[in-house]
Amino acid sequence: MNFSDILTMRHELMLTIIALVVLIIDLNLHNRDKHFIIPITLSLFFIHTVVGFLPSQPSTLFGGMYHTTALIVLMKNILNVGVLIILLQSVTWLKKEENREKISEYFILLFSTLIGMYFMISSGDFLMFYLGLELATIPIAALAAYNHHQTKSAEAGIKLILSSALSSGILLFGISLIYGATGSIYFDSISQVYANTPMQVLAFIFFFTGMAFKISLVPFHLWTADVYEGAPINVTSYLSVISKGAAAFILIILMFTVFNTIAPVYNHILYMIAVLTMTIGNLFALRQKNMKRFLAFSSIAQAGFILLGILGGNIMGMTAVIYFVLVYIFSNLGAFGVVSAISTVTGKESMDDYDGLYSTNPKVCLLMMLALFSLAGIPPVAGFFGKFFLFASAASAGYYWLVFIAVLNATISLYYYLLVVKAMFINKNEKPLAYFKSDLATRTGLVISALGIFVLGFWSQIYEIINSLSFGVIH
Amino acid sequence: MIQNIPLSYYLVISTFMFFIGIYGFLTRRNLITMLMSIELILNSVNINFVAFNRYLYPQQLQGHFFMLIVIAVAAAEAAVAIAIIINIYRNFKSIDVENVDEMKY
Amino acid sequence: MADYTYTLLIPLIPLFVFLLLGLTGHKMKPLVAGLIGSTGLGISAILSYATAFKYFIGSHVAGAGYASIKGFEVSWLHLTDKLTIHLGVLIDPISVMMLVVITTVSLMVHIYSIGYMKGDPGFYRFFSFLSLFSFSMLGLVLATNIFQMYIFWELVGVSSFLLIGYYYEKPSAVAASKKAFIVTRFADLGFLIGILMLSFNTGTFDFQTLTDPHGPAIASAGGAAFMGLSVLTWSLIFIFIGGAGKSAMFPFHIWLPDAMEGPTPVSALIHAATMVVAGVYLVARLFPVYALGAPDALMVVAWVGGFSSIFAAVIACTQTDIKRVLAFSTMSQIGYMMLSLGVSGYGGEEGLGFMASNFHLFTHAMFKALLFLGAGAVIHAVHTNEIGGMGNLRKHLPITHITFLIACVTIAGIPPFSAFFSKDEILVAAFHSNKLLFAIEYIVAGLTAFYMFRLYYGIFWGKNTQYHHTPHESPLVMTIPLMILAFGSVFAGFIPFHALVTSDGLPFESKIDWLIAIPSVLIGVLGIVVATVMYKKENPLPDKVAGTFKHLYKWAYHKFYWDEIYLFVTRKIIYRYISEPIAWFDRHVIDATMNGIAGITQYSAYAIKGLQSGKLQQYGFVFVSGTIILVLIFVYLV
Amino acid sequence: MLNEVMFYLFGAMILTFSVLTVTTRRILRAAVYLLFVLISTAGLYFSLNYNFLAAVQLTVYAGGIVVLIIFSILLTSHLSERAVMAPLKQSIFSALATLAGATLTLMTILRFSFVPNTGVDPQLNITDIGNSMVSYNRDGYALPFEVISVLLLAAMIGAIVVAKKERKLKE
Amino acid sequence: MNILNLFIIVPVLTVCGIMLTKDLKQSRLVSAIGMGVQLILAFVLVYLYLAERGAGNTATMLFMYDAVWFPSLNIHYALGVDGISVAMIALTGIVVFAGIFASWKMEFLPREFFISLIILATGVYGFFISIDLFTMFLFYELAVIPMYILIGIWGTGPKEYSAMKLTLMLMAGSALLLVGILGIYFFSAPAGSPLTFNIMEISKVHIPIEMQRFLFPFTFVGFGILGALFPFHTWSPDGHASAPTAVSMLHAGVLMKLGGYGAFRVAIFLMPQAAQEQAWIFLILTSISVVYGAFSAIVQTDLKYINAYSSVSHCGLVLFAILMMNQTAMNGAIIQMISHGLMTALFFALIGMIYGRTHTRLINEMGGLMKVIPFLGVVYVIAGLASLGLPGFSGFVAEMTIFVGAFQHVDVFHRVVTIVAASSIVITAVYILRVVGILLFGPIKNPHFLELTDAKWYERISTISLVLAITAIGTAPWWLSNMINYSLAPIVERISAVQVTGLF
Repeated sequence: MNFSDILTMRHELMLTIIALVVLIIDLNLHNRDKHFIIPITLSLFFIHTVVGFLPSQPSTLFGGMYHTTALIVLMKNILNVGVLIILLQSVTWLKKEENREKISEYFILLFSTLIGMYFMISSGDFLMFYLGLELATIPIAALAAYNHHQTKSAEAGIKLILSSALSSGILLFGISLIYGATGSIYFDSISQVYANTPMQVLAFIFFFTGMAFKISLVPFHLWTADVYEGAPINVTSYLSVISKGAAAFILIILMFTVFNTIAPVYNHILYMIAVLTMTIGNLFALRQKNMKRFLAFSSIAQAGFILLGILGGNIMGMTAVIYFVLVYIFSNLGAFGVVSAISTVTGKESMDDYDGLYSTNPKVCLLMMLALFSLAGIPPVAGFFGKFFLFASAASAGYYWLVFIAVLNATISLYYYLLVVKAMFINKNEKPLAYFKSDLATRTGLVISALGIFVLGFWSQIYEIINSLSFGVIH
Repeated sequence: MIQNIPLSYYLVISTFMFFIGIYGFLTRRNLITMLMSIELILNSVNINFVAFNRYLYPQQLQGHFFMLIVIAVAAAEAAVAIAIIINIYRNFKSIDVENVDEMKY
Repeated sequence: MADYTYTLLIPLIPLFVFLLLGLTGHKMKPLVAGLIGSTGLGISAILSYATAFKYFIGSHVAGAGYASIKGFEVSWLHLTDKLTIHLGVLIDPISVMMLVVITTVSLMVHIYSIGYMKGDPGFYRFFSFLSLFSFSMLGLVLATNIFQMYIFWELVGVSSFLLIGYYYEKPSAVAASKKAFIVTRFADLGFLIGILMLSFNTGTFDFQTLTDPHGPAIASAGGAAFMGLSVLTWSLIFIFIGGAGKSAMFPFHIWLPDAMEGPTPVSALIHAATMVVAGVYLVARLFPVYALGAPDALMVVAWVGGFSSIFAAVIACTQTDIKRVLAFSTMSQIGYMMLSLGVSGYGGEEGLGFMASNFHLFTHAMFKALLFLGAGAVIHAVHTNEIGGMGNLRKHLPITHITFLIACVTIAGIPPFSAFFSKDEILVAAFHSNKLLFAIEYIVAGLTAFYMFRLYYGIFWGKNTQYHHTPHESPLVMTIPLMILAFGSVFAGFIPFHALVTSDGLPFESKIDWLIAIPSVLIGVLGIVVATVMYKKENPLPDKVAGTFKHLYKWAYHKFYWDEIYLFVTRKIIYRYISEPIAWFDRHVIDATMNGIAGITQYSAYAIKGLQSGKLQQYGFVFVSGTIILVLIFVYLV
Repeated sequence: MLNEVMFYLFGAMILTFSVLTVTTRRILRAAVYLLFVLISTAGLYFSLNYNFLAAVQLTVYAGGIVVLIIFSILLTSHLSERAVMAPLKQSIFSALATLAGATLTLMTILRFSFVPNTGVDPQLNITDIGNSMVSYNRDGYALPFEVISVLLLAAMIGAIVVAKKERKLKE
Repeated sequence: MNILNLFIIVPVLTVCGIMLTKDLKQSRLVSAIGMGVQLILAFVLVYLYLAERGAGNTATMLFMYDAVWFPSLNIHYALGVDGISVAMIALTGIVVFAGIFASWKMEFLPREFFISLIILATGVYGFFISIDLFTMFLFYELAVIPMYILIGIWGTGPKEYSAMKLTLMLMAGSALLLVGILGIYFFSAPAGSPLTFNIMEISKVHIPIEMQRFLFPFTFVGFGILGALFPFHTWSPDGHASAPTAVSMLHAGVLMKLGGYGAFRVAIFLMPQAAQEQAWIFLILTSISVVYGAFSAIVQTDLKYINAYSSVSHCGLVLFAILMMNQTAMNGAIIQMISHGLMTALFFALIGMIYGRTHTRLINEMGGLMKVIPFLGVVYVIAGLASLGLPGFSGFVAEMTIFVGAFQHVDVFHRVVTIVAASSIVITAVYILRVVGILLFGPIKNPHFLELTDAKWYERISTISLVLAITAIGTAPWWLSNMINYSLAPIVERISAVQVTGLF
C-alpha cells in the first residue's frame, strides 16, 4: 500500500475512519450531549463527499479484488450526494427524544452499509462483491428495526434480514456454481470463459435473483413494501434510493462485463422481469394509502425502468441507467424528504392526511409535486430526461414494444402520483395539517433535492460526463 | 484418495441440502428455525465451494476462502437476525412468523 | 367595353350600412336608423338603374347582343393550381335585371318598413339585417364565379335566418328560422357537392368559362359515370338541389310557409321577391351548361318545377293564414319559373323558356312583393294573419284594397297586366316542349286565380267582422311603396325581355301566341268567377266543397303532411335513432371502454393484492418459485 | 475405502439431519440436528483434506452460531413448547416447489461437464493458508478479511441497537 | 438574440413575475402584460416572417436557432418557423391573451392559476417553434400536464375525474408518440452517420418502409389522441366540461392543435410512405369523428359538452384533411386548426361568461338570454355562425379549402369520405342553431335572469379580440392561405414524391 492506493480507496477509508471517529466520540460523550454528534458527523460526511470529487486515477488493487475507475468513482459520488441529503433530512428525526441515545449507531450503521456499497461497486471478484453486498444489507436490517418499540419497525427488520438471507443464499449458490464452472471468482477471468451452457445460465439466474431482490424486481420484491413501511422513514429513503442505486450500478457493470457472453439470454429475462416489475409495481402502487408504502411500490416500478437501460446494452444504456439513478435519487429523496418532514413533525403518513396541504404548507407541496412529476417523467423536471434516455436506449436495441409498455406504465404511474398531487392541491379538508417549519438541515436537504430535480435535466453536461465514462456490453 | 467419490455426489448432497433449507424456510413457523434453515442453505453453498475447490481447482484456494468468509457473514447475519428476533419477541410476545404480518397489501 | 367597376358599390353600400347600424345602431334614434338604411339602398338602387340603363341602352350597340362583362375581380382564396376563389362583379343581362329587381323591391321594403316596424325595440337591428340581406343578395347576383355565389348564397341564408327569427322571443319564430336555415343548409350541401364535382371536372369556378359553349364544362359532357348519367349531369343535379332548397321547391319547400313568422316586409323582400328566386337565378346563371351539357338535369329542373307549382297551388287553396297562402303561391310561381327554365333550349327562339322564366321572375317580384306588402298593411291594421279574422276591409283600407286587387289580377294572368305576358311565354315554351307539363300549368293557372281571389274576397269582402279597433289605412310611408309596386305590376309586362334577357345574349322575336294565351286567360277568369261565387259573400258553399273533397281538402290543408314527415325524420329518426344512440354509444361504449381500461387496471390492482400478504414465508415461496420458473423457462424451454 | 465410508456416512447424516432440522416439532431438537449437520459437514471437509476449514466449521459454525441459536431459543421459547407446523397446503406447495427446484438444479448441474483437475494436488498446509490470508496480491485475501471486520463490527453494533432495552423515556 | 427564443423567455419571465405578486390584481396584471407582449411578439413574428419572404428568403425554415444540448445523443435545442408555425403561434398568442382576460376574476389561488396557465402556453409555444423532435416532445408534455392542475383545482363538476381522465389519456397518447419518436430517431440517418432528432435533417433521409409501417400508427395515433381522433376522443367532453373557462379556451383552442400540427409535421412529413399506405384507416376514423361528434353534439344539454363534441367534429376534420395529403386539403387543415382554435376559444369564453352569470350550463334551464345580455348573445351567435361555416368567418374558408382539396382525389373512397365529412356542415348547423335557439332566443325562463348584467370590459376585450381574428381570416383569407401554402409546398412535394399504391 502506498499513498496513491490510499487515495484510490479514499471513499472506503475515509468513511471507515469517519465511522470510527463517530464511534469514539460517542463513547466519550455524556448521554445529554449526544446530539452534538449530528453536526460533527454531518460536517465530516460533507467533507467526505467533497473529497470524493477529487480527481483520481483508475487502478486495481489487491490483485484485482478492488478496482476503481472514473466511472466507479462517479457512482460512489452519486451515492454520497444521496446519502448527504438523507443525513440532512434525518436530523430532525434523530433529535427526537426516543432516538437520542442511538444517534451514533444510526450513523455508523448507515456508513457501514455505504462502505459495503462502495466495495460492492468497486469489487473485482465475487468474494468482495458478496461481502460488500452483505455489508450493505445486514446493518440496514438493524436500521430497519431501529425504532424497536414499534412493532412495525421490528417486523420490517425481520422481514428484511430473513428474506435477504434467503436471497443471498440463493445468490451464493449461483456464485458457487459460477465458480465451479469457471474456476475463478475474479470477474476478469470469468468474463473470458463464461459460456452459454444450461448450468451457467442456471447459475446466472440464481445470481440474478439475488440482485433482483436488492433492486426489488418482481417477483423478488415482496419484502420491499413491508420493509419500507415499517422502517424509519429515513432508512426507507436510504433503502429506496441508495441501496437500490448501488445495486443497479453493480448489476449493470456485471451484466456488461462478467455476463456479457450470455447477453442474448439475460436480455430475455430482463425483458420479462422488466414488464412484470413495471406493471405489478404500478398496480400495487395504485391502491396504497400509506405514503411510505406508496413510494415503495413506486420505487419498485421505477426499478423496472432501470432494466430498460440494461437491455439497451450499449453506452447509451449505461449512461441512461446511471443518469436515471442520479435523477431518481434526487426525485425520490425530494418526495421522501417531504414525507419524512411531515411524518417527523406530525406523525402522519397517510395520503388522506395530505388533503388540502397546499393551503397550509405550499412550499412543501410544490416540492412534492415537482418530485412526483420527476418520478413520473414529466418535463421540464429531470425525471423526464432520465426516463427518455432509458427509453431511448431500449429503443436503440429495437425493443419498441417494451418501450411502449414502459411508457404506458409511466402513464399508470402518473395516475397515482397525481393522486398525491390531487390530495395536496385539490381535495378539500376541514382541518389540513397545520403549518410547520422544518429545521435548517431538513430544508437544506429539500432544497438540494429541488435543485437537483430542476437542474439535472437541463444541465446536459452531467449526462455528457456520464456518457464519456460509460461503456456498453463488452464483446 | 478422493477419486473414488465423484464430485457430483457432493453436489447432490449440497443441492439437496440447499433445497431442504429452502423448504425449511418456507414451512417453519418459528423465526429461529427459519434462521436455522438459512444456515442450512449457507452450509450447502459452502460444501459447493469446498468441493469445487478441492476437485476442480485445488491450485488456488478461492473456494476455500470464500467458504471462510461465508461463515463469518453467516455469523454476522445470525447475530443481527437473532437480535431482531428477540426484539420481535418483545413486541409480539411470539416468534411465530405467521404473527408477523402487521403490514400487508 | 364600358367600365363597370363602380357597380362594386351596389353591394358594398348596404354592407357599410349593415356594419354602421349593427355596431352603432343601438345608440341611434329609430328613425335615423331607418333613414340611413333606406338612403343606402336608395343609392344602390340608383346605381343599379344607372347600370341597367348603361348596359341595356346607353352603351349598347344595336343588334350585337349583350356580352357578359366582368366589372371587377380580385383573387380571394387560392385553392389549387387551377381553382381560385375570386370575388368580383359580373355584368350580364340577368345580373343587371336582378340588380334592378332586388334594389327596387328592397328599397320599397325599406321605406315600407319605416312605417311597418315603427315602435319596434329592435328597429335598428331590423334595418341592419335588411341591409345585410341586400348586400348578400346583390353579391350573389353579381357573382363572377360559382364559389362566390356559394359564399353569398350562405350569407343570404343567414340573413334570412336572422330576419325570420327577428321576433326571437317568439318560439315559433325561432323554430321557423331554424327550420329555414337547416333545410336550406341541407340543400346547400348538395350545392357544395355539385360545386366540388363541377369544379374538379372543369377546373374552374368561373361562370364565363363554365357557360362558354366551347368551354371545358360543356366539353366534359357525355360519358356515363354513375347510374347512366354523366358526371356533369350529376354535378348539375346536385347544384340544382341547392337551388331547389333556396327556392323552396318540392321537397325542400317546407321552410317557406314557416318563414312567414318573420316580419311581413321581410316576407315580401326575401321570401317572395328575391331570395327565393335565387334558385331560379342559379339555374339561369348556369343555363348554357344545363342546356348544352346536361339536358337530363334540365329535365329534372322542369319536373321539379312543374310538380312544385301544382303541389303548392293545391295547398294554397286551403290555407287560412294569408301569408301562408302567399307563401304557397310564391312556391307555385317559382315552380313556374323553374319549369320554364327546364323546358327551354339554348339560343334564339329555343331559349324562349329562359327568357320567359326571367321575365316571370321580374314581374313576379313586383306583384308578389306588392301582395305581401299589402298583406302586411292588412295585418298591420287588424293584427291577425288568419283570414277568418278579416273581412269587409275594402272600406277601411282603400289604397291597400286597390293595390291588392291589382296584384291579384296580375297574378291571375289577365291582360294587360304584366304576369299575363310572362306567363304566356312560359306556357308557350312548355307547350313546345312537353304537353304534360303544359297541361299542369294550365291547371295551375286556374288554381292560382282561384286561390288569389279567395284570398282577396276573404280579406276585403266576405263577412262583416267586428274589430276591436277600427282598422285604418296605413301611413303614406307604407302605401307609397304599394302604389309604386302596383305600377310596376301593371306595366312591367311591356318591357321587351326577349330583346334584353336571352339565353345567349342575342335578342329574338317573340310575340304572343293567342292560341295558348286565350285559353289561359279564360282559365284564369274561370278561377276568378268560381272564387267570386264562393267567397264574395259569406255562404256555405266553401264548406260544402271542402266536404265533397274531404280527404283531398284535409290533405291539402295539412300540406300533404310534409311537415309531419320532416318532423318524423328529424325528431324521430335523426334525433331519436341517430343522435341519441350515438351520444349514448359515446358515453356508454367508447367512454366506458376507456373507463373500463382504467377499471380493469384498478380491479387487477385489487385482485393481485393477495400477493402482498404480509407473510414472510409466502414472500419466500414466491421468490423461490420465481427463481425456479426462470430456470425452467430459460434453461429448459428456451 | 475409509474415505468412501466416511463420505457416505457423513452424506447420509447431513441429509437425514437436514430433513429432521426442518421437520421436527421441537425447536431445541432442531437446533441440535442442525449442529449434527454442521458437524457432519465438517467431517466432509476433513475427508477432503481441508482440515483448517473443518476446524473453522466446527468452532465458528457449530460452536458459535448454533450456540447463539440455542441461547435465543431458550430466551424466546419454552422447552416443552411444540413448534406449530405449517398448514398442509403450505407444506405441500413448498415441498413441490423445492422438489421441482432440486430436480431442475440437479439435472442441470449433473449434466454439466466439469473440467476435472489434471494437475497434481498441491499439498495444502496452514502456512499457505496464512500467507494467502494476509496477501494483497492475486489470490490474496487481505481485503476481505479487513472488510469482514467492518461487517462484524457493524453487525455487533446493529445487534446491540436492536436488542438493547431502552431506558424509560423521561416523563 | 433570435426572436424565437423570446417566445420561451417571455412566458418564463412572466411566470417568475407572477411568483413575486401577492394577489389577484397584481398577478392578472403581470399575466396580461406578459401575454400581451407575447401577442405583440407573435404579430411581430408574422411581420418579420412576411418581410423575410418578401425579401426573397426561400429557406424552408426561417429564424433558425440551433444550440447543441446533449451532444452525445445529438439532441439540439433547435428552433425555426415556417409559415405554418407562424400562423399557429399567432393563434396561440391571441387565444392566450383572450384567455387571460377571460379569467380576470379568478379569485381562488390566482397566482397559481396564472402560472399554470402560462406554463401551458409556454409548452404550446415551444412546441410550435421546435424543429427538434426531442424538444418538441418535451414541450408537448409540458403543455399537457398543467391541465391536470388547472382542471383539478379550478374546474367544476366532476373535476377530479375529468382531469385525471384527460391527463391519462393524453399521456397514453404521448406514450405512443414516444415510441414513434424514438423509432424515427434511430432511423434518422444512414448507418454510420450520427442520428438526429432534427426534423429537417430527418426529412432528408428515407426511413425504411417496414419501420414506417410500424411507427406511423404510433406517431399518428399519439398525436391523434390530442387531436380528438375517434375513438380516443372521450377525454375531450369530460375534460372541457369540467375545465375552467380559460383552460377550456386554451385547451380546445391551442392545445388540441398540437395534435393536428404534430400529426402532420412529424407523422406524415417524416413517414410519407406509410402515411400513404395507411391513410385510409385513419380517413375512415376521422370521417367518423367528424360526423359522430356532430351528431353527438345534437343531443347534449350542457353547453360545454356541445362545444366539446363540436370540437371532436372540427378537429376530426383537421386530421381528415391532413390525411388527404395534398396541398389544398392540408392548407385547409391548418386554416381549420386556426379557425377552430379561435372559434372554440370564443365559445368557451362565452360559455364561461354565461355560466358565471346564470350558474348553469344546461341549455334547458336557460332561454331568452339575448334580451338580457345582448352583447354576449350577439357574440355567441357570431361564434355559432362562424362555427357552422358561414362565409365571412374563418370556418368557411377552412372548410371549403378542405373540401375542395379532399375532392381532388378521384377515387371513390376519397370521394365518399369527403361527402360524408362535408355532410357535417348540415349537422353542425342543426346543433348550433338548436343551442342558439334555446339559449338566447325564446322567452326568458328564469325571472332571476332579468337581473343579469352584460359583458364587462375585460370580457369584451377577450371576446372581441377573438371575433376580430375570426372575421379577419374569414374576410381576408388570402394572406394566411398564401403564407401556409408557401411553406406547405416542400412538405407536400416530399409526401407526394412517394407514390404508393395503397388499398384504394
